[in-house]
Amino acid sequence: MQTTASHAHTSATDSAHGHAHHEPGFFGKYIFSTDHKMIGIQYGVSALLFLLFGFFLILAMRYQLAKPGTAIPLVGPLLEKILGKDMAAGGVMGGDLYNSFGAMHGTIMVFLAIVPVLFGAFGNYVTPLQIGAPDMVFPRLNMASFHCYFLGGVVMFASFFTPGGAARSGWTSYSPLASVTDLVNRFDGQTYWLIGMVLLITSSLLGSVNFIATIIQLRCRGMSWMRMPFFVWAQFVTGFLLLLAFPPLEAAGLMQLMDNLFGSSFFLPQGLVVDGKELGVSGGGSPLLWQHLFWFLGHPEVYVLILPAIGIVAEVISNNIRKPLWGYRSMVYSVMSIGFLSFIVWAHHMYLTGMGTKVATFFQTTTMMISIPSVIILTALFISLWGGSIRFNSASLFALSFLPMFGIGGLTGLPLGFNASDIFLHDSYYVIGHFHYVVAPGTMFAVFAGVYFWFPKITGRHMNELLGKLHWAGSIFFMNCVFAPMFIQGFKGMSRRMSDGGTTYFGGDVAMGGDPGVLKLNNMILWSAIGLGISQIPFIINFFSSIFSGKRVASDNPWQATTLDWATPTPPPHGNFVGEPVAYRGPYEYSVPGAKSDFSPQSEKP
Amino acid sequence: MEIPYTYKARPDTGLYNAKVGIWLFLASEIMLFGALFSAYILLRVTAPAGFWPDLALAWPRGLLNIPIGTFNTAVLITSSVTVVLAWASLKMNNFARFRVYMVMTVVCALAFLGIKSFEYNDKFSHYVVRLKDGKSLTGHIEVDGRHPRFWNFDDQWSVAKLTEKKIEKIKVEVDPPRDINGHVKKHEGHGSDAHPAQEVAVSDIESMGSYTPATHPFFAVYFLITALHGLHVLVGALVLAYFAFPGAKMWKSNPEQFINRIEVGGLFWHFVDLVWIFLFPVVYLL
Amino acid sequence: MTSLLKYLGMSEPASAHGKSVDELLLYVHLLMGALFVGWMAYFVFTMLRFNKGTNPKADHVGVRSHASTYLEIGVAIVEAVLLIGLAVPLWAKAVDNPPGAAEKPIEIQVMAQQFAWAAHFPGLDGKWGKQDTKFANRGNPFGLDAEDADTKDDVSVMTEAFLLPVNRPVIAKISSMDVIHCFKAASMRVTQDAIPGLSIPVHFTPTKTGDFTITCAQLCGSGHAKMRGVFKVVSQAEFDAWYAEKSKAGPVTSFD
Amino acid sequence: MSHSSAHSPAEHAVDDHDHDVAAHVRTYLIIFGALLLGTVLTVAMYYVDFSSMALTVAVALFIATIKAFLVAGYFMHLLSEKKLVFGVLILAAIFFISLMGLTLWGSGDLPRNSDFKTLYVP
Ligand code: HEA
Ligand code: HEA
Ligand code: CUA
Ligand SMILES: [Cu+2]
Repeated sequence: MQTTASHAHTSATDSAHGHAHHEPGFFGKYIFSTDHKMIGIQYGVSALLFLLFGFFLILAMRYQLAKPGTAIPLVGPLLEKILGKDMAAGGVMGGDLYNSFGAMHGTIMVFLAIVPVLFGAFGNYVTPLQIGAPDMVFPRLNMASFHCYFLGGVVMFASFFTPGGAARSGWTSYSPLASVTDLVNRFDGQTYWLIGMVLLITSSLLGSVNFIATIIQLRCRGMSWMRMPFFVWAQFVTGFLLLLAFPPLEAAGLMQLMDNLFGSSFFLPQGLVVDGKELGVSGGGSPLLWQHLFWFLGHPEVYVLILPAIGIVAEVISNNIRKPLWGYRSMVYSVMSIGFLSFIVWAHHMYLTGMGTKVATFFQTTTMMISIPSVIILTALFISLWGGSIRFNSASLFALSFLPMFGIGGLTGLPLGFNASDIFLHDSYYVIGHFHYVVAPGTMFAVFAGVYFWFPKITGRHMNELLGKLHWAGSIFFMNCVFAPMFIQGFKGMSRRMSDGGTTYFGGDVAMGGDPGVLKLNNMILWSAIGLGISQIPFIINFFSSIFSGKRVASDNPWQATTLDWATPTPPPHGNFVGEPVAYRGPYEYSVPGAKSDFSPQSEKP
Repeated sequence: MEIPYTYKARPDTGLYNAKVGIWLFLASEIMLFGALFSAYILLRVTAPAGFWPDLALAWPRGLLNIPIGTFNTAVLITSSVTVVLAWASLKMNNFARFRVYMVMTVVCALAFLGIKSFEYNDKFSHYVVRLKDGKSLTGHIEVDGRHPRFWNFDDQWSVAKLTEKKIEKIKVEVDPPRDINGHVKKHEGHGSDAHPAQEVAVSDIESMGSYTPATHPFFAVYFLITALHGLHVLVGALVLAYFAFPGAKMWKSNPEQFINRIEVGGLFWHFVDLVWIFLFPVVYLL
Repeated sequence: MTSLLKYLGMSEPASAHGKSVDELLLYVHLLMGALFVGWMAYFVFTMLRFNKGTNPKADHVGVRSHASTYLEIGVAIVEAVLLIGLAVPLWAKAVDNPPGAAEKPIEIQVMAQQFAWAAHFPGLDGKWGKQDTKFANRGNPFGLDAEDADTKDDVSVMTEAFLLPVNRPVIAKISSMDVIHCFKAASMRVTQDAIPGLSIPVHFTPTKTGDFTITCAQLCGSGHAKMRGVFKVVSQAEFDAWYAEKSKAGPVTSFD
Repeated sequence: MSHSSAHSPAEHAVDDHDHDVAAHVRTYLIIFGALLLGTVLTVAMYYVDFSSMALTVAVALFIATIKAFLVAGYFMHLLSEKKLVFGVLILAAIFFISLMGLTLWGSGDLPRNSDFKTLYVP
């Protein structure tokens, strides 16, 4: 099975293209490709670019928080020129611009960066390889899925330049705010946002149908359910989350679109008086309905962010500790119960919209229940480390640091999950700290781990280890400097989404118990965020230079891994495998006593 | 390398790929329409009393055209049976019969859409006119000898617009009175006298609006769900039409896969029918 | 014990139920702290003990004991205890059940609009004035009917601070006239979204005198950050004097 | 798969016997009649005064559910379908019911003395 890379190239082309040898042209290869690997790469590159864009948005915001009322250096005048005086007079970010950057940061990070990179990129590239499939089950749907995603991204991006600017009602787009922010331009940023979301949802639906069907139908011979790598399980459950949780948001999006464009009142109650005047709508709608429909997606969505990330981490860790995952089965059952439970916890985001004891108890009970399988998964990963022979490389460093980072994020979910303590913490910076620990040092680290890990398979070249470690050190240090202070700010009662960084509340207001010290933390966060950005430079350099001049892989299986993705030629040709892959054993047979090497690939005949 | 199980069933699941795909897709469609139905029920349950002026009810009932709705239901059910017969014909190796049934299906789909658009137009030109004395009238209106048309936005009237155009009187062809359940009162009967035209002075009107999404959440729900359903009908009709003609080439090259395609297309079509089976009683009758 | 939270930066609670909220917060954080410290210690240990250098040959099985199962069950039990023992009863008491008439609660209405808070008291006659949407505007957020006799002595406070007596339960009916806001009086450990179309009562008993801030904790538009409200908790006597004076002057809203 | 065969020969392979399919066709036509009858019943129900909204809704949904069962069970061959499909549909059903049920419940169970109106809407 082990061939050298150059040899692999030839053999692959021979066998896979043997029957119909036609090279697709540029468009066929890069834009209208139906090959899951190319689609994965398309997703990956677009999503990383959006990640960078989302970061620039937040950087501008963090500057405003640290130095409210002062012009943003360099960028400020540019913003004023591009987006107009209303938005950034004199280079100072106004409230509206702050809100629209905030909403778009959330939207872009979640729907255009992290989900696409985890599900679209890694999911597409790795899942079929790991189950021994020649491609996704519906390659053309797969292509359509990417195109919808891309179009959605274009719409979202274009919305910055509409009159009135991009959506500015938070990534949650609560009605009535979303419907009444701009009564002048009815076709406003919010409308773009909704259209963009409908496209992104369509993309996710196509993707999830494809993933689930692929995993059900195209597992190769011997690849029974319990021999699937954990990553595949994570993708499988994620697929169901997207499949069943997204449509209600699509429905809600259509309703809000009607409210905005056709004057209906799905989410607008009677007697609204906006800006001192009665709003001329029929009323009779319910603002809470939007929230229910949004969070029905919103909560499963956060597991969409974390499950594939845990999947990647599990792969990288077991490979680098040279040991099977401890408690693989319980991890699988946990991931299934997380998937199931995540559909019935959503109202923990709505405790303070007014809830009676019965409903609140139901939702906090399910919320506590869902934390248990998360604890089990994390515990299993921690325990796996015991007795391992851990290698520290860029991929494993990121994967290992994922564990405590996700731990912190998950643990801080608990006081939010109890409704009574959420009274104090709701919508404070504690919440921001909580979820960024899961999505930023959590999910993003998993993404980095995945990039370092699969890069050699995708390009045939290694990434530079020194730059990688530099990237890791800077990232983990500054990540914590950015997000840890937020817990303190939260405890001091600082609210999120405040364009003045809290000056209105903390301007010496002693009764709040707030001393202006919290405001100083904003400064620290700003500099740390800049540091975080700088720490990504080694990565970007590494990423691009390694494509062309990285060290060539010595074999098709440079990490001496066990799963089927490493049993392909490098990079895998169209059709992926040379000959029919067969799985003879479980996914993580490392250090099997009595085996000739410390890894026994799934595809190796017993 | 070919993708396996495109037309042969995979032994352990017993299913071919497209069938897995379509059922997954339908599951997501259940959630989509399910969310809309949930929204409808929630809005209706929490609607404030007296919100719809015509009846002492929060929610308008019986405003949609039941005979037409019934007819459309029958049309859709017919199309559902013809599509399954089309599939059965292929199974029995009778391509000609397959094509006949498929064409019938598509014709039914188009008939359904045609009738639906007729209904839409009727609603857009139907008005609720709230008078200053607290009473209200519903019916088609006539302004300046013209009936509003929904494709013409200049034709959508409001008090402000009437005043601006210096129109002083409009004519309302008042609907027959209804009882509390929204049923037309029996003794009123049908026929021309059921629509007495009544002149109304614009100065007496508090507000008015056609039966459009902006007038009441009921119409918003009605239009949203039926339009989304209509879109499904349209897409389904296009796909089935494709299978009946250009796509039918596959019958020669790969009959098994072609039959599967018809089955999958049929599954989608039945689902569209299923949605309507619930939609019809819920929005027309309840 | 709850004073431990001060080190985390929290303000002292200034309401009767505030202490219980803080207790829950504390216990949850103790649980979190224990897990964090324990697992971190374990984690660091494995990094040192089981790296390639110190343990060149991995053990296929690894941990053989069931300690982790007990740990997981332990976490679940602690969560259950906190849930059933603290969170649920506290919610039932502090959020759901309003104080009865015997406790002589003082009732107010709170109305949010972009971007200000307003409070409304029934005045000395104890009767709310007539309210209707058609009178509502920026200056008259409660839509008070100036002609109505019951309105004349109502107290409605727009921009300045309103007063509340100490140690007496307050029931505040929270509502909004435009978009969703959130009434958050952090020191009182009270948070409730102000939702148009709904009027939701919150209740609390201030136990400390002083100035307190109302934060708007829900994004409500460009001025969200500036939407600050202030109320003063004062002695009953001071409150009575203020109330009588305000009531005599009538609602300060401009009826335009 | 053990599950399938006996009841549903028609959908698996093209080489089924014609008369099996012919039998199916008869079933389809019967179902068609039943569906039309169901439609008539639904409409008839509208003109009957059950004097209770709840009862009206129950009857209407009952008829609709039976019709849905016929379409799904026979036209869509769900009755003889594989376990896997049921699994997916049951998940969707559970989540749909929890979406509808919990949303309704959640919007109804407010803190005591809450009102479904702004302070001034009469
Ligand atoms: C990937 C994303 C993600 C994940 C995984 C989670 C996981 C959890 N979240 Fe979080 N959450 C968000 C993303 C996420 N969340 C986002 C984006 C928001 C804000 C949305 C918005 O308003 O904009 C939010 C908001 C949010 C709220 C609403 C707060 C508010 O608005 O007032 C609540 C309340 O219950 C909550 C709870 C939880 C809980 C109980 C978990 C649990 O699943 C966590 C379970 C995990 C554990 C319990 C960890 C176990 C760890 C160990 C056993 C070992 C520890 C070891 C070391 C530390 C070394 N979250
Ligand atoms: C997955 C989701 C995600 C991620 C990853 C992030 C990442 C970050 N977020 Fe964000 N955030 C949200 C989701 C996310 N966020 C959401 C949902 C909200 C709520 C919005 C709302 O209120 O509505 C929010 C809000 C939010 C706020 C609160 C704003 C407010 O309430 O006023 C803040 C404040 O500091 C913040 C900061 C950050 C920072 C510093 C990062 C950093 O971690 C970012 C780090 C990223 C980089 C440094 C870029 C790395 C780039 C590359 C690696 C590119 C390489 C490119 C190629 C190779 C081509 N975020
Ligand atoms: Cu009001 Cu935020
Ligand atoms: Cu959540």
